[in-house]
Amino acid sequence: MPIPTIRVQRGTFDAAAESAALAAGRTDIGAIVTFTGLCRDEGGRLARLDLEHYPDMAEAEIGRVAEEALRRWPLLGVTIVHRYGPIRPGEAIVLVVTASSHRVAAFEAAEFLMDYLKSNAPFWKKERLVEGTDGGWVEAKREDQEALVRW
Amino acid sequence: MPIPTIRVQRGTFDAAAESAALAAGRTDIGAIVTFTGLCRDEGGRLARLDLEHYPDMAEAEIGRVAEEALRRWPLLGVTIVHRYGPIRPGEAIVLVVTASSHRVAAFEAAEFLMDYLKSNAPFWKKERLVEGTDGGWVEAKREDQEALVRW
Amino acid sequence: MKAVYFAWVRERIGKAEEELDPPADVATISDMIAWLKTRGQEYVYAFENSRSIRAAIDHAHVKHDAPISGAREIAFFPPMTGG
Amino acid sequence: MKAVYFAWVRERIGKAEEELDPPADVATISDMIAWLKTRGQEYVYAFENSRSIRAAIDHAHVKHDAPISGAREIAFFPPMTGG
Repeated sequence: MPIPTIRVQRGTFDAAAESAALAAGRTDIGAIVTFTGLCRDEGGRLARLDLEHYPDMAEAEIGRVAEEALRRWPLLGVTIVHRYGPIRPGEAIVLVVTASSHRVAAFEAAEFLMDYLKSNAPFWKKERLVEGTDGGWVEAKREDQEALVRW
Repeated sequence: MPIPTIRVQRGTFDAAAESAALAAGRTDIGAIVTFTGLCRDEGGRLARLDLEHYPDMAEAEIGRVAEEALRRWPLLGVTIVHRYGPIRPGEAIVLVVTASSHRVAAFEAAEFLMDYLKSNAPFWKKERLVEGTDGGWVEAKREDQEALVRW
Repeated sequence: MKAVYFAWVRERIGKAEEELDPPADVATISDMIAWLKTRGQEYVYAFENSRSIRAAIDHAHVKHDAPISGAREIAFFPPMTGG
Repeated sequence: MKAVYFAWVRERIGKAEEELDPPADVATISDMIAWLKTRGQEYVYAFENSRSIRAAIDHAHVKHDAPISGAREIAFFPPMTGG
């Protein structure tokens, strides 16, 4: 089973470099799915998100979710990068890359990982509005919780 | 509705540049899904794939599939690149990029596009084996046909 | 009208395209396949399992019962394996 | 043991972490929340809707009926909104 690459970091990441690293020198991969989650400006309302996280738990929990994906699908590689700290509209927050010999496994595993990260990775988003005020904590969505039932 | 970017080309493509172009300067995109389909060496057996295509139809048909995805999901962008000609193991064959404000639409549309391209885009793969012989035409898989029923 | 062939249909027929002038009673893709099979062993071979043959008229997929009247280009090919 | 708080749980309690020594009859996460609420209005406020509070023991998610015996670090936080 491949060893997942997991990083929790403040700075930006290079989605292309991460996905290239997963495939470099290999000729057994048939499908790579890359998911990038970005900060939206919510119609111009949002100046930035401040992502709080639980440092000691974040990598461990993402690792558990990745291991579960590796158990369920025949993956040839998994990379997950999650940022914390201030993130501005247009910037990436999270990256999930899955590689497999066939497309169905790569797609399903990427969706599974995102669904689980949404509800299990210890990160919390606070909105900072363009008028300089605190927009409050983003509330967890019921639909994100419900998305887990399909797995 | 965004105008899909569609290209049918002989040369390689830069998945990262395509996905960056889709998101450049935007702050309304929340999710980008990138699917790259690659040529496998089939356990060392395959020297290359030769992709034959129907030039006059390929872009038109891919365009129809993209328009259908744009009708079904609230996408903010779609890019599809499909190569033809000789393709060696490790090289990319096809790229699908979908952007949306939310992840479910981006994931579903990318899967829909790949399922439909597999069965509708006029491309045919011939295997060339490492021992220098013709490995014959790749047969369409029943599971690829069956994948369409979910849409 | 022009007929174009791809992949093993092209290989079996031995040509990539040709100009054809089918008789007036050739009304559908099915009729066209039946008529082509009267033109020689290479066509019989190419269309031996005609249910697996896909067709397009003027660059759009059609079923075998599609009328060919007015078609400028009819394509015959095996199930696609792109993506 | 160490207690750590995140997001609005942290804001309401007014601190990110503290050392705690709960009495022996505090056996589960639920007990721990009930005991914390006796420590002041800030805890009552943080845990006012205790069903929505998530907990972790030593960096792994647990339910409210999980025993806390042997725990080195207990975390309390709202439903996560990462990804």
